[in-house]
Amino acid sequence: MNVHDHSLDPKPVVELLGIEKSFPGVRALHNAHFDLRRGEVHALMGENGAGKSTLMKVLTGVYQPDAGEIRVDDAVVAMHSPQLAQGMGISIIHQELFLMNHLTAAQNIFIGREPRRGMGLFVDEAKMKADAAAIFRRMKVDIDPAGEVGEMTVARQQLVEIAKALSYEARVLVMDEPTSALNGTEVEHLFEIIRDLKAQGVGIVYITHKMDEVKRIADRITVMRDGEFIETLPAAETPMSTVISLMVGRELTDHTRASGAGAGEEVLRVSGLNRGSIIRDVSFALRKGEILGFAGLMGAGRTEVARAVFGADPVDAGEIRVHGKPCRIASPRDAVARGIAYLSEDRKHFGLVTGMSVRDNITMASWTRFTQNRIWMKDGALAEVAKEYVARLKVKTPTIAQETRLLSGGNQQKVVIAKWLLRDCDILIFDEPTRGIDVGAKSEIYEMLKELARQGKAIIVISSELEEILRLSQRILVMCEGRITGEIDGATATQESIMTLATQRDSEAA
Amino acid sequence: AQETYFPIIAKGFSHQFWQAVKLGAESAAERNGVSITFEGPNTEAEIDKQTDILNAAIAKKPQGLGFAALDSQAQVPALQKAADAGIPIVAFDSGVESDLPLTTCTTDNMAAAAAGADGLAKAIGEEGEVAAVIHDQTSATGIGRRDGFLNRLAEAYPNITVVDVQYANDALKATETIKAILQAHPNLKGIFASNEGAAIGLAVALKETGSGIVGVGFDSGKTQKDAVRAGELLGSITQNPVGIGECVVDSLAKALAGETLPTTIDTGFYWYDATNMDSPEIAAVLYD
Amino acid sequence: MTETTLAPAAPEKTGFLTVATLQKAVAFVVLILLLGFFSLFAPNFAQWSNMVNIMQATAVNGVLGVAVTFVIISAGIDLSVGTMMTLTAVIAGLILTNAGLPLPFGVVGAMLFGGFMGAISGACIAKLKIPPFIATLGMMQIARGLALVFSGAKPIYFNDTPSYYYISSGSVITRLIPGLEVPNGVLVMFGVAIAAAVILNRSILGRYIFALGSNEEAARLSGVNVDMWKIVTYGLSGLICGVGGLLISSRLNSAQPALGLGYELDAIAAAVIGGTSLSGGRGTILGTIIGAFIMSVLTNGLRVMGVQEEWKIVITGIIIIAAVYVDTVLRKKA
Amino acid sequence: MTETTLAPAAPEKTGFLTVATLQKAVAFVVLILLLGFFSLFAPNFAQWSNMVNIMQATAVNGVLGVAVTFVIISAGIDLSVGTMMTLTAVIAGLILTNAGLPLPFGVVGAMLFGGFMGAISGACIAKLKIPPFIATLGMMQIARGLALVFSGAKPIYFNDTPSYYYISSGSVITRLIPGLEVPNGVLVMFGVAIAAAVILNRSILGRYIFALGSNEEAARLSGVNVDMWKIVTYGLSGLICGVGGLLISSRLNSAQPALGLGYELDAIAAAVIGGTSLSGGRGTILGTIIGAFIMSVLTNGLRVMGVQEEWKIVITGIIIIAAVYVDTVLRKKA
Ligand SMILES: Nc1ncnc2c1ncn2[C@@H]1O[C@H](COP(=O)(O)OP(=O)(O)OP(=O)(O)O)[C@@H](O)[C@H]1O
Ligand SMILES: Nc1ncnc2c1ncn2[C@@H]1O[C@H](COP(=O)(O)OP(=O)(O)OP(=O)(O)O)[C@@H](O)[C@H]1O
Ligand SMILES: [Mg+2]
Ligand SMILES: [Mg+2]
Repeated sequence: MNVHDHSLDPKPVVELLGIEKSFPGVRALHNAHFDLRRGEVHALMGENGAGKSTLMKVLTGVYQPDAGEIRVDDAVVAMHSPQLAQGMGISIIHQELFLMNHLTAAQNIFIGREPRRGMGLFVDEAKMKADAAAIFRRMKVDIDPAGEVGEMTVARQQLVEIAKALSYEARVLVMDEPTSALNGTEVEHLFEIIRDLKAQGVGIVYITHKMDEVKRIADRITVMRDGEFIETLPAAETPMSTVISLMVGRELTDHTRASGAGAGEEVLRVSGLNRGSIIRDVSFALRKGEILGFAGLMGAGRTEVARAVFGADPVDAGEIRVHGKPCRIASPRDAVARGIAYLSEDRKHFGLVTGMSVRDNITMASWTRFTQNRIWMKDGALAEVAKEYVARLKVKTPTIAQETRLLSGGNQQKVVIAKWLLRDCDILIFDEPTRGIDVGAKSEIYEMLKELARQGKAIIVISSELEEILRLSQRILVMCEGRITGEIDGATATQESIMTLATQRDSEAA
Repeated sequence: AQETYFPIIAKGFSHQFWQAVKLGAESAAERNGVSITFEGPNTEAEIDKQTDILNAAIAKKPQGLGFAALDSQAQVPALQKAADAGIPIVAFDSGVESDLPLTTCTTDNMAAAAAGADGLAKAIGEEGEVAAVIHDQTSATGIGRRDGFLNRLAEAYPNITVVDVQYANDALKATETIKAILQAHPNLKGIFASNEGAAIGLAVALKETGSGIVGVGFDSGKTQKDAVRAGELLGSITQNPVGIGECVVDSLAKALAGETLPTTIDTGFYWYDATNMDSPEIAAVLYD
Repeated sequence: MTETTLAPAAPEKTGFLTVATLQKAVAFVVLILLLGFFSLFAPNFAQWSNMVNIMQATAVNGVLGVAVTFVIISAGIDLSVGTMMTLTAVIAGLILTNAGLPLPFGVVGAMLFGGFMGAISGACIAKLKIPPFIATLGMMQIARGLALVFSGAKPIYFNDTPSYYYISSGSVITRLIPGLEVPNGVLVMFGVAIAAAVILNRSILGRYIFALGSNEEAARLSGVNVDMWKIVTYGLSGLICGVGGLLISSRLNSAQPALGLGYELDAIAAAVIGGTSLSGGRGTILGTIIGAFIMSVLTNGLRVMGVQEEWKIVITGIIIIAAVYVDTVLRKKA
Repeated sequence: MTETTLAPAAPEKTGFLTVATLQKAVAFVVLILLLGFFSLFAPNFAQWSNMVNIMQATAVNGVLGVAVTFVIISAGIDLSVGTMMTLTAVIAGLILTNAGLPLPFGVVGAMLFGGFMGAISGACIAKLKIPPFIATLGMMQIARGLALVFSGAKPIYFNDTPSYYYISSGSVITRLIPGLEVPNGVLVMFGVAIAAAVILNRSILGRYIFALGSNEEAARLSGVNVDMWKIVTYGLSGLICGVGGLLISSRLNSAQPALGLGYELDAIAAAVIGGTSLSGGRGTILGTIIGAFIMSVLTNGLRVMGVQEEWKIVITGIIIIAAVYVDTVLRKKA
């Protein structure tokens, strides 16, 4: 299964030597090394905030290093702009999506280098669409090149980003957590493409927090910690546990699967939820003290159900009972007032107020609890709890006054989680709670979720990682095309049993 | 010795009327060997801005001050400051309700507009429907000209009905307004336009619609003069703005020389049409 | 493994008058409602001659609306369109009357000068990183002041160039189809609109305008020369303001240097009523033209009805809000 | 797991006059530069009486700037501040002169009415989803029209309420410190500014205003009653416009119904020159006050220098752009 090409050209295409980079209050990179050879997949690993994205932004000309050397084909270059990197055949899929929401998929892919006609003044839309369609075919994904990107789910947007990077025909391709929003199928297709690219001699930098992916496609692994280079290892000979201990600096306890025990009274019952063809007759119940997993393929409708229950979107029909009482939830405010929390899958747009501080983001859902006479903010108290949660979740930030947009992706995710933990709702809906979170932090979050369940919270976890669903859930609901196609007990569920239900389409059922 | 300096503060500066006042003031300044500045707010509504202009002018410690108050009462306290500083004040265009100004170089907007009403009424046989387009609903000039026109018609011409009075503050808006009025009132026999912009709009609207109704304008300016000469407009009223400007500076100079001034100096107004506009007396008060 | 589901492909939005565009331009409904209302309640409103009035009254605001639409889609704003129009009119006057050059020089000169001044705004925004609101607010003042300086604060008349009057007020159509009296100014507006729609939807510039408005940072990281295209966008806006300047000065047969302040808000309102989003990335030229028509139908209708000035102002305010509300509601339904 | 790196805590930005705020308000440098320039080149500029002129000329724009700062930080815009000021002045006139009620009724009535009208704008924006630009453009017209309707298009004088004049033009300070003649209007402006800064930085409303301006959707999904807080924000803006209305009408001892158009652009310019970001989420009250001072120093200085009116306009435009440029450059360096 593993693809290890041993006829590698040992001479690096690009080399990063002794890179230093500091931001106000943060030393993001210190003596970082990295090199990439032709036709290899080089995994870059490290905890959240280890400096992986920053290092790659230095390589691709987004940031200028404070010190250090970038070599391309053995020549030192000053990588002063993204365009220059592209010109040298280095392209990148950024961790945070950089898409133009009002443009179509094809327009996004070819932005800046549209095929032209009419003396170069006009865009050849037809050719562009055809070219985009060809890339999507190659990726084996079904995305309409003429569809507006803003209307697509995060997963599809990520696929568009990948298509865009592929379209550059680069010889060095950096993938910064390309699969964080993808499901099994899409990941498989991506791996096929990566194998193709390798065969063509393209060098690939692959950043991920998913260990199984690394195991399957990486040739070499470089581990970073706190902005520093730790070690480069051949992937084939290195057990993942070694990589993990290098990353976090200690051994991780092994994970246990959740048991079906401990569930108490019913706290949430959803019946007959409908919204167009996106949510179709969804009914389920959630009990105190349990973790209910929602599994499904991309676009199955899990997020939509969660948003509907949370009052973020209107529904056509359906009844929601909280603690047995039917209630009308017309807005997130109603939901929060009834003790329902929803952690969005899209932290940048729906989770964080990126321009505000860590303190304000953590406390935002609870501000009303920290006021004097319901008017004046008790900033001291806010700072105190914020510090407490920063410590508890090990959020890596210079101060709680730091703007959240300056945190690394995984640390941003922790801030959003902290927000809902602080709000202390009874019903927690976590949509992709560990997206972009490193292995160490991940198992801590798993433990935390289990602990919350033990304390009597009712938790829904939506995840595209079957591993995660299997590890956490006492019960698993599987969705496909807006319907719930089945329920499996967490103790007996397998990847296969979930996938069977997740692909039970109307046509096949009929 | 220090040069004698008079700030002249008008109600505006970019309109033709105020430019003509400025012209008069400048020529008188040259004649009297004094220096002046000529300022005004953007619109005749910005009374507080005019007060700020006045305050800045007083700060310059001038030897005299010309002031055309946008509001006859509201700016008296600001003028008091000038008087307290011993600065002679000459009011112009319209007066202030106070005896602070040594004199007022004024022009009677009501009477001038009444002359326009007379001209219009005669031309339509003293009966039928007429309308008016006024350049400003709230300024002293706008109100004076509107009421002068309307009152005169109400008093002297019982068979004339005023079917519409609308407001438009530039030539383009006046054009569209007058065309809409013509549309709404097909039996209309005459229109009065209360300043140069409105009169340009009147001329353009009549030309564009090919309507033969009687148009009467106000102020001067090339478009209006050409239209009057060509018979497209019946006639117009002009207020001798150049004369006003001269009067202000001359009066201030006289005051400095110790002369006593009459409480008001009427600079007059003139009705002009194709028949008399080339007479020397009228031609002298018209401007392009 | 199974395929992911594919939603039915959305209709394409490209042309100036495709079904999709029309659907988007729901402002049309508001326009029809207004026309219906005034036809019923304003005597003499529903006559061809008045429709010509309305078209003619739309021309200037429509052209300025088109100018500002480009800028707004790029997530900017242009407050200088009104006074820029005035300044270019003055320039035309200087060229034709003061310098006595032939007509084409005046036309081209006014437009180029507008484009040049617009490009300066664009450079302030792109290179000096001044927010568009401030850069064009400054430019609004600069253009206004320069118009007064260049003209000596006096109107410049075009009496020496009799043909100038025909740019706006002659009627080529009447000569072709006697009886159908549509003034040239209206044709110019439609011409500008069609050219603008083609540029916006088909050209590279149009593509980058949408890209800038959607996510400037993404465009920059993709290698788009963001600064240059911003300058071009504001330059284009200025150039179109030049057309506006020609239209208004031709109609009044004079360049009036004091006019123009406040026209920017009407132009922006036309664009937004027509569905252009002030946060950028979304908008159509057709919508803007309809928006401009809504505003002039409203003004004309209220004038024909003879509604009192103060109430006219109040009603205009209410209808602007209502028009956008209807637009929002219909758009959501569509 | 490794420890989180905790650099020395950055100073927190909360107060009105903390070092951090002052550092942010780099517009201050521009103000000093302008004052220095005019002191050197405009005779009689640097005199206490002229400083009083400048302060007095700043009061109204400063207060309106504060009103619009709240709204802009919440990622909205308020074009109605100018005419809303006028409308509230007229309301004060109706209460005091026409109805003959005692002074406090007029003061409170004007402010409450402003708050009410502002809340209506806010409701249009929050509930009907009208873009703020359009909702407040409509409100600008509505307020202007209503001011004319209520006043009968004539000024309302406050001659029956002699104490009214002291709101703006008396001087409490002179009574306390003879010789130090600072008009009350200036004190009112500073009072409003301090109250506003406290609200913005210390109150839950202020916190929500920043959250709305940074990411409204994230705030909504955190259970924040986004609609209500928007309405409150615009209501507060309207209420502060009420203070502006009192100031201007007290200064002119009359409510002038036609005034106010165009004041909104000055107010917005003051806020932006002071470093408030038009895309929301960033801004300070102190910055706005400094911005307002920059504008009035500029106007006053050019007047005292006796610069020709048309050039004054051009220079003002240039300096507005330059001021924001300096601000941008210094901010980047800071
Ligand atoms: N523009 C910036 N300003 C300030 N600090 C920054 C900036 N960009 C990154 N950092 C900081 O630099 C450090 C490294 O961040 P980086 O994004 O490279 O981490 P990462 O390894 O990619 O983490 P993750 O796995 O969470 O994506 C973090 O502490 C982050 O907060
Ligand atoms: N705003 C929208 N308008 C129209 N369709 C939408 C919208 N948002 C989502 N959809 C569609 O609704 C369906 C369900 O999407 P949803 O995001 O709930 O899926 P999911 O199961 O959470 O998958 P994932 O988050 O992994 O993409 C998809 O087909 C998606 O394309
Ligand atoms: Mg990262
Ligand atoms: Mg999802």
